Order: sequence, then structure tokens, then C-alpha cells
Amino acid sequence: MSDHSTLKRYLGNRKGSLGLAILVVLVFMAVLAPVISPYKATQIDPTAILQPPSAKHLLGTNEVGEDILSLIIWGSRISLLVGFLATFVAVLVGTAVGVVAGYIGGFTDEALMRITDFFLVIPAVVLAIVVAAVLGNTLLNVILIIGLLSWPSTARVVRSATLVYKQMPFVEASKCAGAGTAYILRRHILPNVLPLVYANTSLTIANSIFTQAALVFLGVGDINDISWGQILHFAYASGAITAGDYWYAIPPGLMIVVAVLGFALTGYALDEVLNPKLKAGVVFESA
Amino acid sequence: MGRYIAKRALTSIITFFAVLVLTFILFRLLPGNPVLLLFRNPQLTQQQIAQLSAQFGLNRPLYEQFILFIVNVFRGNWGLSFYYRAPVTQVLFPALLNSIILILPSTILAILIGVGLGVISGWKRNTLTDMAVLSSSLVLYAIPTFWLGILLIMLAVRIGGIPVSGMLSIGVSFTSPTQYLGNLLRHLLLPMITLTLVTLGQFSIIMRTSVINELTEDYVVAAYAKGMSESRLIRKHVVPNALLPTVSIIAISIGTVVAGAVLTETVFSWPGVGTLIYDSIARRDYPVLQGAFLIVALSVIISNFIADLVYAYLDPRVKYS
Amino acid sequence: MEVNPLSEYLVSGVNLTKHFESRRSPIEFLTGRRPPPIRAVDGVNIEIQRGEILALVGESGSGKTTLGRLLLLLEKPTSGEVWFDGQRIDNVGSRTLRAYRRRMQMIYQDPYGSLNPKLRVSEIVSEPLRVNGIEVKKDRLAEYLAVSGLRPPEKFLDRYPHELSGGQRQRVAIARAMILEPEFVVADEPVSMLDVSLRSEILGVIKRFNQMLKTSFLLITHDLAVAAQVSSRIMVMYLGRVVEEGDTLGVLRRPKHPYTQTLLSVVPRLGGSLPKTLPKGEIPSAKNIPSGCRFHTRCAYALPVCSTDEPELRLVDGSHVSCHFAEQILSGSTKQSTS
Amino acid sequence: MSLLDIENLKVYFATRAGIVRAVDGVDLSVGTGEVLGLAGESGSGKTTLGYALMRVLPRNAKLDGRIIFEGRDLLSLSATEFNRVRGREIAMVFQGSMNSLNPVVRVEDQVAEPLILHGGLSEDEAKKRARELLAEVGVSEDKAKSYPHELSGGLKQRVAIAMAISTRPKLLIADEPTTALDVVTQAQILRLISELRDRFGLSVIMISHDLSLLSEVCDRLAIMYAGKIVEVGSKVEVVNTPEHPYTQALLASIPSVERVGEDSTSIPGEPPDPINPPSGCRFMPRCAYARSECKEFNGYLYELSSTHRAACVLVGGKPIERVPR
Repeated sequence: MSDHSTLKRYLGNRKGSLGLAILVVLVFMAVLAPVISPYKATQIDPTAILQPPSAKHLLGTNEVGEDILSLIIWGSRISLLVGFLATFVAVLVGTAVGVVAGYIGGFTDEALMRITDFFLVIPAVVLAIVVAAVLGNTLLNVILIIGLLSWPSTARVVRSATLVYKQMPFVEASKCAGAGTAYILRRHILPNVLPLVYANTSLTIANSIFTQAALVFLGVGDINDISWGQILHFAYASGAITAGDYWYAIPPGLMIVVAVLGFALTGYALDEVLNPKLKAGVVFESA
Repeated sequence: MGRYIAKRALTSIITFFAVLVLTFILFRLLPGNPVLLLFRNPQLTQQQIAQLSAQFGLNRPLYEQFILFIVNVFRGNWGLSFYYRAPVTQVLFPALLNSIILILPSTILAILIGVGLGVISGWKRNTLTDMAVLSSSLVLYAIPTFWLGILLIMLAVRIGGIPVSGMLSIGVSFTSPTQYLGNLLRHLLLPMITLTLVTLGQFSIIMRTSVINELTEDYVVAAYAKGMSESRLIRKHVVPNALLPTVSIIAISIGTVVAGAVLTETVFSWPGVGTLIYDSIARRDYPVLQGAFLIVALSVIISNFIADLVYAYLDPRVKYS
Repeated sequence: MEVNPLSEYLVSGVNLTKHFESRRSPIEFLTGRRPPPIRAVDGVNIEIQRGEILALVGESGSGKTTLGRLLLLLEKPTSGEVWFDGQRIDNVGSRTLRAYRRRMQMIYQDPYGSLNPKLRVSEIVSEPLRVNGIEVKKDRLAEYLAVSGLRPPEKFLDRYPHELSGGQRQRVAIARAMILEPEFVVADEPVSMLDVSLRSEILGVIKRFNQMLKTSFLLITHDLAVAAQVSSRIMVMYLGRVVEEGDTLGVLRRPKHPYTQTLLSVVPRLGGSLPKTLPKGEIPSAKNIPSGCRFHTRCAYALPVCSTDEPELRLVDGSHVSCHFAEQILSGSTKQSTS
Repeated sequence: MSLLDIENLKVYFATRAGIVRAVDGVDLSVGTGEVLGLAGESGSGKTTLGYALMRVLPRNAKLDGRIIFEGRDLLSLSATEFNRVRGREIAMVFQGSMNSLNPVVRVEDQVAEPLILHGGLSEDEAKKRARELLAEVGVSEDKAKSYPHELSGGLKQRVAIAMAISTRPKLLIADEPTTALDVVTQAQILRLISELRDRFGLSVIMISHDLSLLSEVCDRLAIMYAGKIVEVGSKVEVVNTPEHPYTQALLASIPSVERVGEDSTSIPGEPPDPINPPSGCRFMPRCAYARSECKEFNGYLYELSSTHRAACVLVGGKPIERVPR
């Protein structure tokens, strides 16, 4: 399948193009934050404390007089950064574990899968809270923790795909021709397995953004780094919620929803496009 | 089936053992671990330090410390809470009960509604109904638990009369069990809605995918060719098969349900394990944190094992092998 | 390494046996008992001469695929020896084996699974050259594709497998197997997943390579019509044992073993009719092999002795047959029990 | 009188690449108690034709023409009305028995299902009847409670057949009923279908790529190429005096135990693209007798005898102006 037609089919997918559009907007927002944000993130307007939206502050202000819109624009940086970096760690570890377990099999597989099951079963958010509480709340720690807790799903997907391709005749034919393990992995296993990883990656980013927001909301992670979760943390902690200050509480949450949706949609669309079901199915009559 | 259950039980035991190892590493071995912090307390007397060392076996080799740790866990000797100055188990178990009151009905509701919606969505795929169900499921999946809680709190405050925090009204003495129960249920309302909604979306998506996959199977065409209606086909043939992968995936995602529960409890100050974890972090109450982590992990492992049993019951290929 | 320079055969298997252990149930594990192994190949002697096409025939479950894989050492024999070009190769190290590997190749049944969907035809066919550090010449690729019947070859070099039909894929798979000019090729049901109308053409490709490169083929098939078209010799297997072996014409015109007769009777013939007698039931499991003659449970001629004494492979009328009554069956003096 | 008359049947699929004309104007009839063999290469549309008769087609399919079954046009029935025909009067045995049974339902329950749906039997009666049916097709009592994965391929195919004939249908469509089965099992299954025909006067459409196999069990043979019937006739007519060049090539390509060491000839080229089939005779690009008139040919089936027809301009030298009815 040429890359051209894959792209075309992706863009033809409604979920895919919506997801991609969201991602493009988000990335622009993060990159251009200094340009598009009306104020510096931490710039305080002492005349406007907890003000509802106005011409001066389009989304109002918080309890110290910071502009919510600016906070949200700057906050996209941390949310996306954590999402991408944590996922990078997760996919790297997950793919390596999955391929090794699936291809080598036997005891190695059994041991690696027990470890994977373990991490899959352990509630990641709870473990992250505990680890962060013990290790300290730096951004790097949060990224590493989320990354190192998110690889199991990738590992499982990669392993089961590796198992399928490992026993394909074309792999044995390659062995018969004299190919070594490294060659087979590089040439035959990975090119077939990676399309599954792409879709999974997108979902992992969504989950990482999610987890980061949850952690910061609970006060785990550096409370001084501006992120959507952090804005919500202060909104909740300052009592703005029960006071009904909707402008403070709604926009950051909405951003998380939109970002997670964007990556999730992209992931589902990638899965549909890259890993199409061979059979059309569908038997019901329309005639 | 016996072989399958034995295997899964063994896996669960191994996983729990791994949890113990991880807990030991986290709380005892990592730099800056709580036990070390404990000793840095300048107010401790020489005698107290000696007593603590003996309690944790710090003067013994590492493997003995580990064995001591395991023995203590199984004896129910989970240490003393710094904050409550009471045994951790005494602090934990009431909280665990409260968590179960919230999580169990929410999860059951979420599974029932989610799976039901997934079936409809998959059956009517690419129709308006499907679009509606799928997009709401996706949005529910994308909503952060705590934010949904926040939205509901704001809504409830505006409406008034719906409790947004705690499990029972404070300072009220209940005269009858019905009154008590009624108060509890009113407090349960918002947290339960939150937890149900945020977990429901993913179950619906999983079931939809599963139903669509089943619909491409040859046996479905063959069954349809017998001359049955679509609804019977879905009921008798598609759903029983589609449930199998769904049960496995739901089992795996029990961890996320628990995470959702922690956040829900925190937002609504529901006095469960989640809130306890949140409070313990702020209070640096590491013994409680360690205990809470163990209890959460154990619950997830047990839930997984139950899901495995359900799977074995549903799939004759496991049941009769 | 054991050497036998006098061997006239290119490949031979001596007393080859392959038993697969089945998994133990918890009860068996606790009591220390082992479940009966799957006796896929159970003491087979096979020789393949240089340049010949030997057809290995039997139902699935007869052990023919396992035997083919044992000869290529893709499976490790439980016991017995594999000899190639005068040298014993089942006990050599992996490095030595790798040098032999490229002299022996395999062609698979499934034309869909045997080609990597992510690679172009040119990459697939040139892979054996590349992994062996041989320079890839476009002419050579084109030549092998053309001999395989993909003409003009230039049209196919840049295609992906999903752009090819089943028959075309199988041609690519054959070209890949042949490009190293192997001396021995195991073709495992190379045409059974293809339309009948394509089969003779693909078999023709195998025959062309056999003549062009003097390659020996072990052609595994369940269809005697396929064996008839290209093989010079036929070996019939049943439940892990050889039941009949002889030159193609002899086996097809004067089958001596009741099992061979059965296989021959069920081959569909144009304008023919269904055979009057069919063996009862299905091939038994290789876990639970019948005593005596392994075929006696389904044999129309079976007598009490067949369930107790296992017949030896012996020479009858130019073929090797393992049946107590081969002579009588051949002369038609034995009655069939009605089934 | 014929049981089934297919008139100008078309099945088109709307796909990304264009419209696939899988079945493109097929006329065919099946008599009561007759076994009709439908032969063709992969992609010729023979399986789609079978699916169209059952009206089990993907959503992107468009169906046109008439399927007259016992005087009724099946295509004019509503989906609910057709549910009373499907599985009751017309039943199908699908290719790949291993996949056509529900993996989590006991086989006796699967066989009983049509009886509950159409026969109005209670669950217990239906199960009892199902066990009898299974015994009739050679699945022993002790296997009736099995799940599909516990049975061999041959037994699963017998279950599929029991399921199909449980309501005593008048027409059975058997799509490649023996692929993936062993040669001996294949013969056993074919014999079973023949016996069922003899016992119940069942009409059968048997679909296969293997003309020699069809010729052993069928009364009449129809040859399909690129969505069209190119030749139809009695078994003897088609096998012994094939008139269409494609039928001739197909017959000559079949390996045979009778011809040891002989190369069978093969059909050159590949089947046409179903989205852009060649105009005129679709076999022309591969035909040894192709001539200029073939480009104008409209696919008319010329009558060679009361039973034998072939769609080729060379047949009988009759003028090609004759239009199809």
C-alpha cells in the first residue's frame, strides 16, 4: 500500500480528520503561546480578582488576578509535553518488551508477560501518586512515572502481533534463506507490527495527558508548572467551584476533553486505516 | 476449566507477590524513602530509634527485612498511622467499606449501561443512533473524572438541596435506619453518577468494537441464513461471543476504574480509600499510604480473578477443556 | 560430522521419528504422569535422489508435513538421522547448519501468508541473495520471475503482494525459493489452496525449475492427481508410517496398499462417479495410534491379524508395501468386508 | 417444471475503487430434485450468486433481476417475508464449515434453531429432532452435545449440513462444501449430499472451482466466468462436448491421475478486472479463437440442444444480432 493512498484514506476518515484538526490547533497553541496569549501567564491584574469574562479578560481571572485564557494557552505546553514525552518512553519500552517477548517466547515471554500483567493490573494513577509522593514532585519524575506506567498496553499489542507474524511462513522462508534474527525483526516483524503501535501511541498520549492532569489535580507533580490540571487544582482548592465561578472551572477541563478526544480520535482512525478488517462483514439487508 | 482457573489463580498470587516486592522497594529501598525520613526526625530519642530499627529489622540483612515485611503484611501488622496514631488496618478497613459502597454499584451500572449501549451502537453501526452513542461514549471517555465531578458540584450548588461532599450529613442524628439510608443515598448520588459516567464510555466503545468484529464472522452469516430476525441474531449469537473479548478488556481496565474512584472520592470528599490516599500524601502518613496501596492492588487483583472466572464461565472452550 | 561419501542420495532420513509432547493437565502434573505424545512421524526411512521429484502423499494428520520439515531440520527429530549430500546434518551446530540451509528451501501452502505484505516483489525475491551477501542483479530476478511464469517480469517487480492473485503470489514464492539455486526443495501442498485450473500451471513451474537447476523436490500433497502430473516416485504415508512407496506409474496403476487404493478412489474424475466404498470414519488421532496395522480400523480387508501384527515394509511387484495381504489384494483374491 | 428460475440477476458492489460487477446478468434454472453444479474460478461471482439467492449480502451490494422460486419472485418479498423462506425453503451450507458454526453454542442447539424458528417446535422437541438429524448425517449421539471446537472438520461440515436440511428445505445451496477437508472426508460429504437428494428429492446448487468434483455428483453443470454464465448443459454435454472455449480450457487444465507425467494445458492470462471488464465477450483476451466479432458479443447463450447452451459467437454460427429475452 503506498503511503499516498494511506494518507488519502486517513483524511477520508471523518474521525481522523477531526482528530488531526484538533491536534494541529493544539500544537500551534503550545508553540505560539508567547505570540497569541493576551498576557504573560503569571502576570497579575490586581484590579481583577476572580472576575467573570470581560473584554479585558476574555475568560475572566482567578483568585490572584491571573488571566484564565493566558493560563490555558500556556498550560497547553506542559500538558502536551508530558503527553508526548511520557508516551515516547512508554512506546519505546512497550515495543521492545512486546517484540522480545513475542519473538523469543518461552520463559522470557512468560516472565515479561507476568511483569506486563502486573503493571497493567496495578492502577497506574494510584501507583503514580505513591511513587511521586515518595520520589518527589518534579516534572521529569512525573513524565518518567507516567511513561513507565503506560507501556504495558503497547507491549501487549506488540506481543500479540509479533506472535502472529512470527509464525507466518514468510518469516520461516526468510530463515530458510539464511536470515538472522536481527534481520527478521527489522525487515519482517517490525514493519508489520508498527502500524498497530501508531494507533496505540495516539491513545497512549491521550491517557498520559489524562493521568498528568489527574496527578496535578491531586497535588502530585510540580504545582508551579502551569497546566490544565494545575488550573483546575487551584480552582478546586480555592473554593471557586462551590462559589459557582464557572469561567474558572470549565475552560481548563474542556481543553483536556478536547485534547484527549483529539488524540483518541486520531488513534481510532489510524487503527481503522492502517489495520483494516479484511472482511466486509455486514449481512443485514437494506434492500 | 480447572486448569485454566488454577493457572489464573497462580498468576494472581504471583502478581500479588510482585506488588509486595514493589511496595517494599518503594517504601523501603528508594532514596528518600519514608522509613529513612522517619529516622531523620530530630525529636526522636535514642531509645525510640532503636525501637524503630528493631521493628523494621534495619540492622538485619535485606532479605530478612523483606521476609519480616511479608510476615507483617500477612499478620495484619501494617504499622501505625503517623496521623491517626492507630493501626493502619483500623484506619483502612472502614474506608475500604465506604469505597465499596461507591464503586460496586457504579461499576455494575457502568458495565450494564456501557455494554448495552455498545451492543446497540455496534449493531446499528454507521447510523445516526451509532453516531450519537459513539460520540457520547468518546466524550465520556475523554472527560477527566474530577472535572465531571466539579461540573456536577457546580450544577448541584446551583440547584441546591443535593449534598456535594461527604457520606452523611454532619451533626445530624438519625432516628431510623430509613432516614440513615436516605441520607446516605443522597450523598451517594453525585459520586455515583460521576464514576458511572466516566467508566461507562470506555465499556461502550469496547463492546461496540467487539460486536462489529463478531458481525464479520462467518458463523453470523450462517446463523442469519437460518432465517432469524436481526434482533434474535444479535441476542443469541453475536452478544454471547462479543462479550468474551469485552470481559477480558474490562478486567484489564479495572485499574482505571479504581483510579477514577480515587479521583471521584477526592472531589466529593467521600471517606473511602481514595480520599485516604489523598489525605495521607498531604499528611506524609506513609504507613497509611503503603497500606492503601496494598489494599487497592489486592482489590484489583481479586477483581481481575473474578473477571477470569466470568470469562471461563462464558466461554465453553475454556469451560470444557 | 559423520560422512558417507558413498551415498547415492542427495537427502535421506534414517529411522526418523518426531513425537510432539502434548501439554500436561494439572492432574497429570501432580501425579507425574505424562500424556501420550503426538506421534507425528514414527520411524520413517526416506531417500531422495538428485534431480528427482518425490511425491509424499497422505491425508492431513498422516505426518507428511512434519516429515518434510524434519528433512529441512526446521523440526528437530526425536530420534533418527538426516543426511544431506553424504553428510549427517541433524547433529551439527547451528553455524554449520546455516551453511546447509541455503542449499535446501521450502515452498509453502498458503500463498497469502508466505509473502510479507510490506515488501515489493523485487525485495521478496532478492532477499535470499541479500542475506547471503550475493550481489542482486536485476536480470537474475527477472529471469526467475519469468521462469515462474510472471511475464513480463518488469511488470511485477514493483508490485506488492496484495496486488497479486493467489496464483501469482505462489509464483513469486517459488521464485524466491529457487533463486539461491537450492539442491533440495520441500514443496508443502503448493497448489492445494489454488483453483484447480491453476494447479497444473504451478506444477509446471516446479517441473521447469527441476529440469533447469536439477533440483530435487519433495512434493507434499494429498491429491494423487497432483502427484501424477510431476512426480517420478510416490510415497504414501498413514499415521506417521510409510505404507507404500514406488514409482509413480506403478503406484497409480497397481496400488497395493488398501489405503493407497482408497486415496486413488476418492480422487475426483471428470465425468466419473463417487466411489462405491469409502473407508469408515476419519483418520485416528496420532495421540492414540491403533495397534497392529495402523490402517486396520478403516480397512475394508482387515482380518484379526491386522489388529495385532504391524506389517513390515516389503517389496511387492516393484513397490514397497506394508500390508499383510498386499499380494492377495493385488491379485483380487481377497474379499472386501462390506462397509 | 423448474423449482428456481433466475432471470437476469445482477449483483453490484459499490467500492472505493468503483463498481464491482460480481454477478452481471445471470439466467439459470434448477429443477426439482436436480443437482446443479456451478463451476468457476475465484472471483467469477459464483459464491456471490449463492449469497444473492439467500439474500445475505453486504450493505454495499445492489441486487437486480428476478429470482422466481415456486412461482414467487423472492426479490420482491420484504425482509420479514423473506425470513420465512430463508433457512426454511432455501438453505445454505457455507464454505469453511469450521467458521460457519457459532463457537459458544452446542451443536445440537444450533441444529435445533431452525426448527424452533420455522417448525414451531418447542425447545425440547427441537433438540430431540436435532439429535435425530445429526444421527442421520453421521454425527453420533455422544457428539451432539459438543461444542464446535471439539469436532473435526468433517464432523463440523456434517453438522452444518444437518442444520441446513433440518427444515426439509426444497433447495440447498452448497458453497464449496468440501474445501479444507481431506480427500476421503470430501468424498464422504459429497456422498452424504447425494444421498440426501435421493431421499428427500432435494434440489441442490453445488458451487465449486473443481469441475471434476462437480462432474461426479451433479446432473447439470453451469460454467461461470467473470460474472456471467458462459455454458450450461447436462453433465455429459459439458464434460464430453464442451462448446465454449473457456469450458474447454478449464477441462483441459485439470490435473488427472489418468495422465501420469503429462502436462495439462493451462488457461493463459488472468481473469478480468471486475470493475472494468472487457467489452463484448469477457473471455476474449484469453481466448485462442478470439476474432473481431467477439468485441460486439452481448453474452447471449445459444441453444445447442434442449438442455445445452453456450455463450460464444462461434457456437452454431448463428447471427449475433439475436437479442436476449
